[in-house]
Amino acid sequence: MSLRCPEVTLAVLLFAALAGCHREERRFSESLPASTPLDSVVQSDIRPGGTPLPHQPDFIYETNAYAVSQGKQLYEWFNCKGCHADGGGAIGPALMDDQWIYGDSPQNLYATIVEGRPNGMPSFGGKIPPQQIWQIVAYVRSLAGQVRKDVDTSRADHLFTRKSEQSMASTEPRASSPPPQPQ
Amino acid sequence: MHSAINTAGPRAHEIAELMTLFTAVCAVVYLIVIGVLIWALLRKRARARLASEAEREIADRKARHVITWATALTVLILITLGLSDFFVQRSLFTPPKDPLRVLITGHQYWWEIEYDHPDPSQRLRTANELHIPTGKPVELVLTSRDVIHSFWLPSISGKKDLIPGRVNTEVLIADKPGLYTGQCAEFCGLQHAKMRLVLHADSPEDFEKWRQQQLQPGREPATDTERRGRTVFTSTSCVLCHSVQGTDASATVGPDLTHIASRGTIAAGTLPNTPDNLAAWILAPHRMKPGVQMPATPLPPDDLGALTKYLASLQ
Amino acid sequence: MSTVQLQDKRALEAVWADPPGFMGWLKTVDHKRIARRYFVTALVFFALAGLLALVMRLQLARADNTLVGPDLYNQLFSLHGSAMMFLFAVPIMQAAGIFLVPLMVGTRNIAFARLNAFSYWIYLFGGLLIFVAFVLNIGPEAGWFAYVPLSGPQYSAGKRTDIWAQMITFTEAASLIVAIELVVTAFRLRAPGMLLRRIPLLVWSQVVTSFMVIFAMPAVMLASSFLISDRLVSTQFYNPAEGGDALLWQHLFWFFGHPEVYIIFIPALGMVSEIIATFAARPAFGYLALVLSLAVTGFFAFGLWVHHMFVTGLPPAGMSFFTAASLVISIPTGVQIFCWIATLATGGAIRFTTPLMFVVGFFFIFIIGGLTGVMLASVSLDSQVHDSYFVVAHFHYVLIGGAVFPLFGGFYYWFPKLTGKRLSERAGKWNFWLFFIGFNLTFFPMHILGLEGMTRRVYTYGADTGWTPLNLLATIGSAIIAVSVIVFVVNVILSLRRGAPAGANPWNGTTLEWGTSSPPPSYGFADLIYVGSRQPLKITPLAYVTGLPTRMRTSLATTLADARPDHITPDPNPSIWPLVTALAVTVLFIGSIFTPWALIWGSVPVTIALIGWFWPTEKQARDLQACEVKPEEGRAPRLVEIGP
Amino acid sequence: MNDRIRVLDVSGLQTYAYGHRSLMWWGTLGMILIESTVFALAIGSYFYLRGLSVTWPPHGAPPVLTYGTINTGVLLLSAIPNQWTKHQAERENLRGTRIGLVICLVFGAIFLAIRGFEFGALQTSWNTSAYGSIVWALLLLHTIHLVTDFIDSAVLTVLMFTGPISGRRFVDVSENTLYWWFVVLSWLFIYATIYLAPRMPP
Repeated sequence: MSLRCPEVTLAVLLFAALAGCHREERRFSESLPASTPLDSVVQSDIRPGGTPLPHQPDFIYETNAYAVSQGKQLYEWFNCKGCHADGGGAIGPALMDDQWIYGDSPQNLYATIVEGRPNGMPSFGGKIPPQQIWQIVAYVRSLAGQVRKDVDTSRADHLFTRKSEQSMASTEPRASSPPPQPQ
Repeated sequence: MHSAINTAGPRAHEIAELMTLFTAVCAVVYLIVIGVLIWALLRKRARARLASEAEREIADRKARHVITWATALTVLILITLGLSDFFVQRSLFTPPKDPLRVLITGHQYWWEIEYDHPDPSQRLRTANELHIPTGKPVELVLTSRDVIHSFWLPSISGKKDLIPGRVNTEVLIADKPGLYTGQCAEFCGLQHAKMRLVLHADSPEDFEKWRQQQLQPGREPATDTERRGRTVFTSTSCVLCHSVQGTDASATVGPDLTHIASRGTIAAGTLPNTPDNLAAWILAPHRMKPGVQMPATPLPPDDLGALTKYLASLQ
Repeated sequence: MSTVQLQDKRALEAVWADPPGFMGWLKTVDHKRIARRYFVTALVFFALAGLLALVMRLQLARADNTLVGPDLYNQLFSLHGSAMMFLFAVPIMQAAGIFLVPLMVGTRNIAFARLNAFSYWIYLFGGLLIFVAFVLNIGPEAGWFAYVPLSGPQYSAGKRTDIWAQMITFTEAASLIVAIELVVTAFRLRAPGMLLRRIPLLVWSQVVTSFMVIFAMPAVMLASSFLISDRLVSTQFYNPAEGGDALLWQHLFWFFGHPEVYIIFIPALGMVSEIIATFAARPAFGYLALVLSLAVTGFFAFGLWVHHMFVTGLPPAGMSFFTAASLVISIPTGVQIFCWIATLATGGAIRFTTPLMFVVGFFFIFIIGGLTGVMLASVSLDSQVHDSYFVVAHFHYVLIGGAVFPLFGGFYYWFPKLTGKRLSERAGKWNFWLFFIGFNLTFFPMHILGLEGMTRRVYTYGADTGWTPLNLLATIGSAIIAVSVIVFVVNVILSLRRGAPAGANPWNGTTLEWGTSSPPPSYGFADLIYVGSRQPLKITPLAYVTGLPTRMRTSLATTLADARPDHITPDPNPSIWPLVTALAVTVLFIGSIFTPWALIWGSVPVTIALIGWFWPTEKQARDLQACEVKPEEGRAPRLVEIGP
Repeated sequence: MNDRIRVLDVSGLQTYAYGHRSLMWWGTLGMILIESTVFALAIGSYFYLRGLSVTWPPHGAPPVLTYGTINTGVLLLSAIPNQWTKHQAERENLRGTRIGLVICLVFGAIFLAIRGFEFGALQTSWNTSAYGSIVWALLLLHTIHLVTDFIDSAVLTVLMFTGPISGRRFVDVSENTLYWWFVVLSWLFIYATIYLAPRMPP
């Protein structure tokens, strides 16, 4: 077939294909619905996924590289490292392994951060705005390899303690029992 | 004032003088070269005579002669410009005598300022607005916590980069008291454009008065609304990033707000420091600085009013 | 051998013609078709990057503008810079080399022709990669020189910077390949008689540029590979906490960066020399001075990269060495300008055609850029103007003034040879004046903005800064530049369809490319023209070189020093393998953005494609054996007189 | 005008030549220039990073000498068959060229195998520190050249055994030996950088 002008046809084909692609979107603010889950959360006992949980915003944080990297920064700024170290766990439980005490879904993690948990997990409800909590939730899930590799964060510009989230193997979440209660 | 041409410090003044020297010399060179070019393009009369080989040879020899002189002149000019720059550079890089040392740490989109002092109780932390006494050299010790920034006060001195993992120094000397603005000069991310800073060049007495006032812990709230504002400050998201001396908020992620009201601008020189700007900034910082690290804090109106009053009281 | 006669043009056409249709278009290895393809692609990228600049100018037209947010603005200026430098400037200058060097040295095709086709394809795929990424909102976001740690693993989320760094690998590999081809063509495929002192100045400029490419591009490929590995497999090259250093990136990048801007600028000097020589109706004055200046500029360019880092706090003693080096490099350029002015002064009747007007525009604009460059060379002045709009004005003056103006002049000058049609002079004049005025309106105010403290890469500025009037003026100027580019495109399209047919030598130039028809036949020169002087076409009657076998594609390899015929070298046939290899390499490069294992499994298809490319086909093997003359059986060339 | 045209008849010229007279030699030289710039810059970065650090190597011992030194020996030895193959190719002795190529391949295989152990004996991983990164980068860069040249020679050997033989194929063999010389010489510099430099005081 002799095309009069092959360059033009190639360009047209390319742009047609482009129209169908999904564009990565960066949100600097999150217009959450009026009833933010913040006030509807009840301080109650352990509820690993039992009663209805705060709803997931339409913007899926853990598919967005910018949100996960913000989550990593906040993980450091809000001193989650103080108890959870670099994800390996210190006084707080490890976040990188496949064991989840209070449920591994984003809503469970959100509830854990907002409500706090026994044995020292403080309640950050009201202290961290919802959008940042969702970002931290997305990052914590990426620590355990639940997030797509191309969205994952890479190494940080400080001491190299473990493999970067990107090169960690993704794990199959398993529920595990809560840590022993102190007498 | 924010310009490299009309200056308010001896260092910027020296550089401005050097700039005028360079510009003058270059302008003269430019006019000569362009003049000769236009003459070369438009000379008509000799055109016919150059047809024969002999005349071409003479013309070539003359041209070769002119070019050697022109090149020699170029080399001479470059040497003079080079030497003039060398002397200015030497004076700029001579270390100052017992300067006031100020540690400046660059963050993504704001400046952390700490006045160095051997006695820890005299050390002073502030942000985005730098006060210096006039006439006295101030040595800035520059480093960065995240990416590369560049500290630039055009009217006072040249710029110097703040590089993570390295420590740079820059010297500031202001002659005339006044307000001089500066800007981050190395692209540092989404809000590089609004990472500005303000320099207050005060007379030595004003500076000392300002320093003493800054050393006091945060003022105790006088009225009920201010007291309520403080509880809002220490119970919602402010406490996770900011610190106010004298309260139990002591996070160093964000700027120190102990004397926020004494600063003329907020958000690294983006907004003038008025109560409603403060309220709008707390509610939705991304509307003024999209991509800034401070989150939106959806506070109910009365809490927000109390918080703003409390912050406005922190002189 | 019976009587010696000139080459049979019909036989040559049969051997050298590409297969018809789309497959022929994909398989061609003809340097002229590939050069035309390079020109079209580079100009499309130039137009796209120009549009990005227009949007930037609209955003900056007034204070606190909200037309474009910071994230999109960062992608706009990063892609504008990267596309202009990596996808337009270097490739189009090398494309001029691909088209002109073989014709000017009087050979039939560029050396390693299939490699040339491969270089175009990976250049194209690199360009498409970055523009597609931009459309998908994952374009580059850290500027065209992407300083670490902002472009590092922690502060640049997602795959934006990886894609940018991989685009560099594509375009640098392409330009390295072209550089080797141009050097080998200029050294070993010159027409007999073309001694070193008879080589046209444009060919010298391309040779100097090619050597600069060979020594400069590896630096950026190393730096970008270190960046990709830092981001992908957590190496610590740029991590200050683990022994790395942020300035390692700046040293490696600018060791390439400064030669890069000379790689863009020196071919333009070659074009200026050729255009002035033709329209001043005399050989360029001071041939030796011009060639030596090119070489000295090329060599010195590697010694001044630290003047991009004067404010990073390096030791002052070291910096004054680089101040001196930056001042010294302006001397050879100065000598060249003096020689050109002397050529114009002592030439014959000056014909003010569009190419010469663009060259005059080059003088007016580039010299301002050169002089502001002298200012930037001084450490103390640089501490005030570094990373401000003064620098933006400087490098636009030297790059647009120094490279794009001569390029447009060269385009008007060699368009008849490329397409066989003349570009209209009237539209050319409009194009020139609009470009000249629009350029100065846009970029001269930026000198003042820079001195008033406006820094680079700001997506907006406060109303209190007082910068709005000059920024508005710059935006209007950039609109005028856009109009002039539209005039240029319309001029090209109309001339292609209805332009006046241009003969073999419309400007009666004296270099070899005017010795063949316009557009040149697929085999370039039926009989190679024997070069008797620096202006070969001036010798009448012309002496020819004949006797190259016509059973297969062949060229004449000549010795380096005095271009004596050395041996007959076969030229590659059209082949689909360069495209297949380019696709395999693209899969490997894009795959290695996402996983390091792509280097392993990705290299298998590349190896297979390369074997397919290298393996001789039956017909090739038979032709080679038929025409083969062993070194010991070779007979020396004979000078013969043949009658009509 | 029917006067006579002066013409240079080159029809009897040879169609291929060895050494620097062949175009491929110049192409290989261009490739060698590029790759030696890459190696020079990588070694420059190594010493740049070393200049910044207090202790070098920062933690752990320098690479174990044994495998690296053995490999250097094997590499220098492989220069002999390499040169012999070049000699055979330029005398167009098909049998000699085939034997030479096979011997070179065997040397290449041995070298590649030992290189595997070398990677293990580096005493550092690529992500622990800048030292580890640059050492792995240097070794990996050289290994890539080794692998490409090994596959290149393998394809050439297969062609010399099966493919249509013509004078130009002997030129290709002789060029390939030139590229092998580059792989050998560049390794000496990298060996000195990786293995000897950390053992010497700064």
